Amino acid sequence: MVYEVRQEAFEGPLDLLLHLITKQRVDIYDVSLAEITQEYLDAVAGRPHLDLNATTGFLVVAATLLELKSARLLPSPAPEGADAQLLEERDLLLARLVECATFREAGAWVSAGLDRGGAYIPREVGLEPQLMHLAPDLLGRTTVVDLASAAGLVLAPRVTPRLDTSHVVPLRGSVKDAIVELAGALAAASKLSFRDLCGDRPEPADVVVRFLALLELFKAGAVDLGQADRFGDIDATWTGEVGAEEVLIELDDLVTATGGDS
Amino acid sequence: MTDNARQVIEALLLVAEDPLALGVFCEVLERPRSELEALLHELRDDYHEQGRGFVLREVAGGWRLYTHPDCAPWLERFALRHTRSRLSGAALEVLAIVAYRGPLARAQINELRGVESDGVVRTLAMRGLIEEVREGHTTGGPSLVAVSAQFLERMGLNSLDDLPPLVEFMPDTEAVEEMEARLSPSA
Amino acid sequence: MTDNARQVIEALLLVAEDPLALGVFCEVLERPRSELEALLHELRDDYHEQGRGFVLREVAGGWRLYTHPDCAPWLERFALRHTRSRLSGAALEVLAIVAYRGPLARAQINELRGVESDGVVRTLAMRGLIEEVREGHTTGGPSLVAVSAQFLERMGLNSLDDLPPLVEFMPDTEAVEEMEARLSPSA
Repeated sequence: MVYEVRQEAFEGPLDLLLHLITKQRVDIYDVSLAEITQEYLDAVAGRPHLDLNATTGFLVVAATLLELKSARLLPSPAPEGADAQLLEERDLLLARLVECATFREAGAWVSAGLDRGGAYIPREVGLEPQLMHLAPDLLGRTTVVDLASAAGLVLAPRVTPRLDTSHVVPLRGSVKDAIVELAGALAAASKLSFRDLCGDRPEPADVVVRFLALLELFKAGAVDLGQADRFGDIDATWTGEVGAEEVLIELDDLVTATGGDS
Repeated sequence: MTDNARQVIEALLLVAEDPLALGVFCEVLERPRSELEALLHELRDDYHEQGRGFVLREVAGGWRLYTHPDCAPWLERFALRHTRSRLSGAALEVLAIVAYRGPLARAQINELRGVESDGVVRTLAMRGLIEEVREGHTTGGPSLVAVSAQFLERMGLNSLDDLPPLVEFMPDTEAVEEMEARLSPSA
Repeated sequence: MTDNARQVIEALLLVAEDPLALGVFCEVLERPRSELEALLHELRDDYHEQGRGFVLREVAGGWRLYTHPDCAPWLERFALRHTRSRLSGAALEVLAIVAYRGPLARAQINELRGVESDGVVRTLAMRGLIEEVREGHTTGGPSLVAVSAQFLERMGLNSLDDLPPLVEFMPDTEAVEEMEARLSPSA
């Protein structure tokens, strides 16, 4: 059975539960916690850094599922009382799920309303200059917090609608550039740490590109890699056996061979 | 004199920066509510019939001029600001909860959603869609959140009474029964 | 289609804070100057004949809606008693930008807001909340705006260093999360 448990897609345990139940794909008592855990760990392993919120969120989800499951699996010594309690818990949970589904639906309605309303642009020009002096103090009850909130919103990185180009491999050219750059630096210094190679570029994308470039150089035998301890810095040593040119040619061959879909 | 009242109403609408309550027109014009209300309705219908580029709407407890929605594409070209970023699903859920159950405490929102929602609440507050209100206007009371007048205005609602009944959004009986079956220990 | 152009012209006039040059209408509507100019004249006469509370005037190289002069006494009464004693959203935004990023040029404000803001800047300057300063006190340098001492005093700030750090007020950007999700191989 395939579970689609993507942490970022769910907002807490109720959300996940609602998804599992309404998708009609799984009986929650059949959910394999081991599988969900493994899937989650795989996803986490691929992330550049661990998100504490997502991790704790997952623990809550797992604990909820575990609780439900254990309630079902454990033999109950006093069947009547335990059943009643289980039923009560179930009803409470059901009520919360119905509420959750209701507000999600209401949220969709709000969204449509906001969209519709967005097409009406209000007149907000205000008083004409000759009347301006009559108006009461402009700052009125404006607080520093109002000001900071306005600044936070207007100066925040703007979300612009854009085409999803995730299916296009965007970094290939950059990896090539990085190979040339790293090869040059390593040939000159003969040994450098990965941290040095990344230099003053804290951008995650740059780090990734450089890491990929380093792997290509390693694969081609142009560098030797070493790592003293877990999570420690990576040392790259220039072997002098292969040049950057050859690595690039090899990379091009590889790309051609796999139909450009690496 | 009626003509003049009509003229002043239009002038007031032109300088207003918020929806203007009927009471404001009454005070400025010193005329009875019923007369001014009739004039406002007349103006609204007038603009509509004449196919004007602006519309007069009664929202958030007042009257305000807006551009006609048909003009939105041209205005977007003129003012980029109005291409607003959309709210996340979580934000919309919280907004719905606050609209239907507010004023309520943040903790209650968390409880209803079963997940910590303070970040979303903050974002919505910063966008001016919800705001903090204090129970009974006392200091030291619990801080509650409610939707703002701006939210009502954006939704084109005159007051929260215009919200459709929540029951319309409930999952149907069949879906609930199915959920129930799946939750049953004996399933 | 002429009707529609007329409608869009009215909508543009409604949202504009400054007189709009004929060229702006041409650009937005992609129609010849002569046609749009004729429509503007027609509108102006229209408003006049219908005894509207607003007039369309060609001033300072552009077209803008003004309240009818006959309405002035009522508008004064309105301004004295009913204008809200808080900044409009646009004014607050500009003031916030100038406080946190100033001194800066007007063009930078427009860029940050994604919309032309000269009218708002002028209003704030007129009310003494922001003022022009010159880079390095040289004449001929670019004209920059900064908040005034009066603004600091009114906000109870000793200096701009007392403004709360902006990072606390940034929304939980869905954008950042989305970018992160795209970088993660499991996305």
